[in-house]
Amino acid sequence: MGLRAQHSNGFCLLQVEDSRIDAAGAIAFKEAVRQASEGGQDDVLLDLGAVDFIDSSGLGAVVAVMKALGPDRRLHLAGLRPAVAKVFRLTRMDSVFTIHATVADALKDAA
Amino acid sequence: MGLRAQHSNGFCLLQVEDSRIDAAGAIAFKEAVRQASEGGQDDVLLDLGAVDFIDSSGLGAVVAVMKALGPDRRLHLAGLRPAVAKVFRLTRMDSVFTIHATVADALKDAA
Amino acid sequence: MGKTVFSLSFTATPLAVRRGLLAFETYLAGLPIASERRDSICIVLAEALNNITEHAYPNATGPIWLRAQVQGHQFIATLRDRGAALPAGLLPQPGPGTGHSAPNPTDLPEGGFGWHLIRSLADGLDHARFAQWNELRIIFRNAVPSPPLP
Amino acid sequence: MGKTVFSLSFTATPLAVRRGLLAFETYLAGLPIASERRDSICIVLAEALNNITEHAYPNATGPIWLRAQVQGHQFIATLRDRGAALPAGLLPQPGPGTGHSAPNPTDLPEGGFGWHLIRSLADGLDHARFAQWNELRIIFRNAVPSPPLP
Ligand SMILES: Nc1ncnc2c1ncn2[C@@H]1O[C@H](COP(=O)(O)OP(=O)(O)O)[C@@H](O)[C@H]1O
Ligand SMILES: Nc1ncnc2c1ncn2[C@@H]1O[C@H](COP(=O)(O)OP(=O)(O)O)[C@@H](O)[C@H]1O
Repeated sequence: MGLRAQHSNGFCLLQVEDSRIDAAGAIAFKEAVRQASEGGQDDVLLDLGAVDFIDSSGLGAVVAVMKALGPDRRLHLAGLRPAVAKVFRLTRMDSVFTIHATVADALKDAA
Repeated sequence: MGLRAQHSNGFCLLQVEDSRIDAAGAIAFKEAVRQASEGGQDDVLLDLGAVDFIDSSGLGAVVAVMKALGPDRRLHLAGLRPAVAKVFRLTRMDSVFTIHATVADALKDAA
Repeated sequence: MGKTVFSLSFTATPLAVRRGLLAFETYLAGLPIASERRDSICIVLAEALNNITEHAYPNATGPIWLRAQVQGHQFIATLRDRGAALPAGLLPQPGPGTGHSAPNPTDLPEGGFGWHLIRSLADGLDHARFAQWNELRIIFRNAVPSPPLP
Repeated sequence: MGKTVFSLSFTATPLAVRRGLLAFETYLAGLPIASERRDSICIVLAEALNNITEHAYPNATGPIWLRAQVQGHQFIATLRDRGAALPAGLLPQPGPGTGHSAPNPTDLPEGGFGWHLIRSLADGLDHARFAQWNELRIIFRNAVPSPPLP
């Protein structure tokens, strides 16, 4: 699971480098995010701009990641491509996350 | 057929923007190259860096392009990816064209 | 166009499902189906294949056979497996409001969305059990515009 | 892995061949075959499919059926069409030096390379005619390393 981490504007910005978050990769995804965000205090901003497909296992992994961050750190999502946005919308999980159109928007909102 | 044309170092540089030159696209390829190179005097440098597959119809189209340029303009090729290089090698057509590893090499050789 | 039939059989593992879906998506991209609709088809097939891997073959693995084709304006996918029979009641006609309901987002569920997505996006579902095989037929209506592109 | 079977049937047109090859390549990319070898397999299949489109169905079109699978260390592709019978003598055993020879590069040939590429890159070729169908089996030996990846 490719994940590029960087700190910016009070966010721990995690850019997913794989094109799919699916049943075959969900566990590795959770583990990679856990390692990359561990110890910090910043909200996490997950850049999904490179992800063109997510299934319900991937969605479950994103939820698990949010829970693992605990009550004091929020999980923001940005860059949802059409098929990914559709899965969040149909499961109404788009109401649970803070979703930004792009990473730039998220950073601007936070500034 | 996507083809981006540009003049540089005495070359008419044509960058193929499709990933395949195959039986379904060979005629459009010939026509696009003809239009882009027509009227000029410069040698033509065909950048195949974006092409990951060529079949024998595509190879035939490249030969046709060379013939259409006439005796005074040469056809140079650059950026052959592995599957494309293999087709030129197995048919020994790599002996017929001036093949450069990269476009930069071709321009440097000409300078 | 209407005569194109895709079929793939493979062993039910998450990685083989991913690879199978990638080949399927490449096939689908060549059909005259709107990209928004292609996304829906891929989501449904992913969930149906994951269900087979997880629930039809809970302890071991086994074969999956996927077949897809255009039929008039419809796009039809057929999945077969030799695993546990699909529980009765899991398969009402698709559409909102039927079948067991989707998990509540505020409970922060980590699973249970599979059939909800299938029912939301497919236009028709048919299950049959022949001998030791499940066969699930998934129908997407009006997926292919008229007249079909050449 | 060894149980993965890919199959696609479509109408013999250059565009359908391209789309079929794209789906096939995505399937192939999921198999444990070296990329250099995958290229060879794709080149051979492209030429064999183009030959069917151009020569087996010269005036009309018709169905093509492509099937591929791993068998032990071998990768085997089978092509069927309902077109003109393959001319005798076109199909010696593959390898350099057999069959009709490749065009001479200095003649600047624009065609005629198809069978040369097939013979150069395939390890075995088998043709049969059943009823009105051609069946061409193309064998790539030692394509899959031992032991196969999971
Ligand atoms: N193909 C199947 N074979 C047998 N049981 C199944 C199958 N698909 C789903 N089920 C059952 O239906 C339940 C709900 O499935 P689903 O909505 O996909 O959620 P989950 O995310 O748990 O897979 C599963 O927990 C399982 O018990
Ligand atoms: N599948 C086929 N059915 C019938 N005839 C064929 C077939 N494939 C090849 N041929 C014949 O063999 C000749 C050589 O084919 P090939 O080497 O592929 O060159 P070309 O580039 O002309 O297709 C063709 O011109 C054709 O007459």
